[in-house]
Amino acid sequence: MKFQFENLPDFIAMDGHGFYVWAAVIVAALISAWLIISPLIRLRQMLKDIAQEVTIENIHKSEGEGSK
Amino acid sequence: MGSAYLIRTENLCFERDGIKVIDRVNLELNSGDLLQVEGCNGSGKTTLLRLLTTAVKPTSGRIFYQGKKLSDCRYEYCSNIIFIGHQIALKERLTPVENLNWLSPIGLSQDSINRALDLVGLRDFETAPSWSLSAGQKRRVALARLIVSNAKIWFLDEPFTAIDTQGIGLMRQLIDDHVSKGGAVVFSTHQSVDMKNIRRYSLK
Amino acid sequence: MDWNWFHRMGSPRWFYLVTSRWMPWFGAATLILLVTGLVWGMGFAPEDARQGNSFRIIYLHVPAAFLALAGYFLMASAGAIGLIWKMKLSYMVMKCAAPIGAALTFVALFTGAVWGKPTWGSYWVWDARVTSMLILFFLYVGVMAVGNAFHSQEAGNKASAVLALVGTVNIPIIYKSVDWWFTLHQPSTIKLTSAPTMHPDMFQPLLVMILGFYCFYALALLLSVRVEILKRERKTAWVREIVGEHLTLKDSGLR
Amino acid sequence: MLTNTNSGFFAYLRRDLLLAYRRKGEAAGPVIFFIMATTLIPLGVSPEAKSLEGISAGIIWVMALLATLLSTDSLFASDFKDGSLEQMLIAPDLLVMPVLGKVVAHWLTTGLPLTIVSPVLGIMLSLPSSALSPLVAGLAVGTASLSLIGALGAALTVSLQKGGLLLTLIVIPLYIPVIIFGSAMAQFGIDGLSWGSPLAVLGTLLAMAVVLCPLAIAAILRLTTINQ
Repeated sequence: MKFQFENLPDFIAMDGHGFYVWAAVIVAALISAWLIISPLIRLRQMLKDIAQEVTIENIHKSEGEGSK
Repeated sequence: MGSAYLIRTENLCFERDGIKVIDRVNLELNSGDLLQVEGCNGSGKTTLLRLLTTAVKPTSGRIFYQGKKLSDCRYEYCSNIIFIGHQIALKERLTPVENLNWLSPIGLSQDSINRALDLVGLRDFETAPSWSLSAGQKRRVALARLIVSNAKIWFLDEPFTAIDTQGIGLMRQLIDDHVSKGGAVVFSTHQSVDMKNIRRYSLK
Repeated sequence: MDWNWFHRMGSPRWFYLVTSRWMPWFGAATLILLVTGLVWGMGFAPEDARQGNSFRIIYLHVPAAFLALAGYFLMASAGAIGLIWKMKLSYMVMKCAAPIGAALTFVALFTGAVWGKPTWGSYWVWDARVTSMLILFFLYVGVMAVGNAFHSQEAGNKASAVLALVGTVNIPIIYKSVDWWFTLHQPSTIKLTSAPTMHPDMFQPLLVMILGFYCFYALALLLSVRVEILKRERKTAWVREIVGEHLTLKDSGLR
Repeated sequence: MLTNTNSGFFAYLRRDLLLAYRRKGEAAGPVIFFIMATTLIPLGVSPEAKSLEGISAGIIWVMALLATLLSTDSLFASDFKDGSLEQMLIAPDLLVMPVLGKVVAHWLTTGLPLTIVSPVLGIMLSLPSSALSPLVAGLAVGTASLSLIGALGAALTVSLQKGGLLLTLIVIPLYIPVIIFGSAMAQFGIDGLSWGSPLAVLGTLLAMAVVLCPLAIAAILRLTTINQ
């Protein structure tokens, strides 16, 4: 099992079919990356929202105690 | 009739998207009972009626009919109840006679329909399509449905809305007759209603 | 059958805590598998006698197609578990599985189309498998659309669970009828090469890629289900605690 | 128990036929659409018999499918609006029977007229005469499963105001086996082969649809409409 191509440009060209192979690889990589990144972004946003909610509730609670 | 209640619920709950619409409701109903479910708008009156008529499955809790679990005797239970909701299941293109015929589970004789329509004052509207009736007259067709039905338990959702004073008088009389004859009526309303031996169940 | 672990496994909190521990290792394993499989397939596997190097797209097309189909069945079974045992967590799994499955189906469609160009001369050829993949994509879009169409999330979950089950019953029928339709119109042209009859050197990287894609699917699903859990359980104490931990870590500049 | 003809299957079948009869204009909608849409093809593609011949059976099938789709979303919508769907849910007998009654009524008012009209359109699209009987036989069986599968989509989208597009999105993938075997029947007729085998497949599809769809529809109606 050895490297099928002499050098890098030959590897990219893949004697004519390179465009199709690399187009497929790039699109698949982009979509897969997005499937991992988007939940991470949503996670950070969710943590920020919940943290905000917690702080707002604490303020209300403290006002509640203060005014009692 | 055994000692068991006609209908008994055991901490009935219904949750929609995490909000407890009905929370641990326990109520009993016996024949000859008149139960008013009261509560402000959105307190779950209609949902409770839908739970009792098996239109909606409860999230938890059980309903018993004459001591038996409802899921075991659904056919017998459903043949014995009638439900009149906000929308009164009237097909606009059919005449009142056809509507009554279609809505009642048992075959109806022509003169029992005529007598009922006569009682509610729709004598000469028999062949008119229902879309030509006024809202009050449509509610009266629902009244006629109660007259011709042989159901033992009535579930009425806001029975006194969109109906004129004469209609309200007729409705109360119908309810009294039905209750005195051993039937049971559960109705929801947010106005206060005083009728004899009425029991109230308020929903928070 | 001890139902305890089944219901315990169903509680979102237990699911979140357990997955938190394996997340980093799982991510690393997925990355290693995908990279080795890709490099091996693209660089070291011998080229196909007839198709030349364009055949290498199989290392992306076949795993994506596998996962697209397996993902649909996983989504439908999660929906079924939700309907039968009323488990909130399984509804969440179904809701998150749909977009991932749709995205992978699109990857399979795109790679299939690109592969068609050098092989048959045009981007879109009504090959039996590509057509069935397109129909699978419509089924996914249908399930997702129904899921978000209802005001109450609960009704949306139930409706899309039932639609997913209906889809599962129909997939074998659709696949068989498309195959039969395909032989009716173009019996001669070759279908996309089927995997097992391949030379071992070509086949091994494909196995690694398929394994890599399965891990990738599980990783993506776990990540989005965890977000969904936090969103649904935001009012509970344990979520507040996690958020608290997260904040203190961030303030102290560790995260 | 003698099936009393006043509840369940017969009651809803009779009622829906009566409703359709009361508004004949509306009931003719799908047939008019079927004819108009089919006449567009010669204008859009080409009037010569030679080129129309090959595609006419497929065109007629596609148009029949779209015409059925057009009329499916009104299947439960009016019942949901005026509350009779609720009466269906609490009726004593199985929810499957009224659903089946409504779907049969829908087929009688849309599927059957389409099948009856289709030979006329076949002639218009210069369909070879050998394909006429397989076309009609295929449509008769095929439109029945189209109605059943369409009813499934209608039940899913009944409580949504703008459910029409969603209905199409859900139902068309499920229609694909029917249209494949339906148009194949006519194709077999043109090629002189015996069109019995695709008809048999359409028959099995219909049998499966008759058994499975009402169950799924009843489940959907119970699960999603009331607490939407």
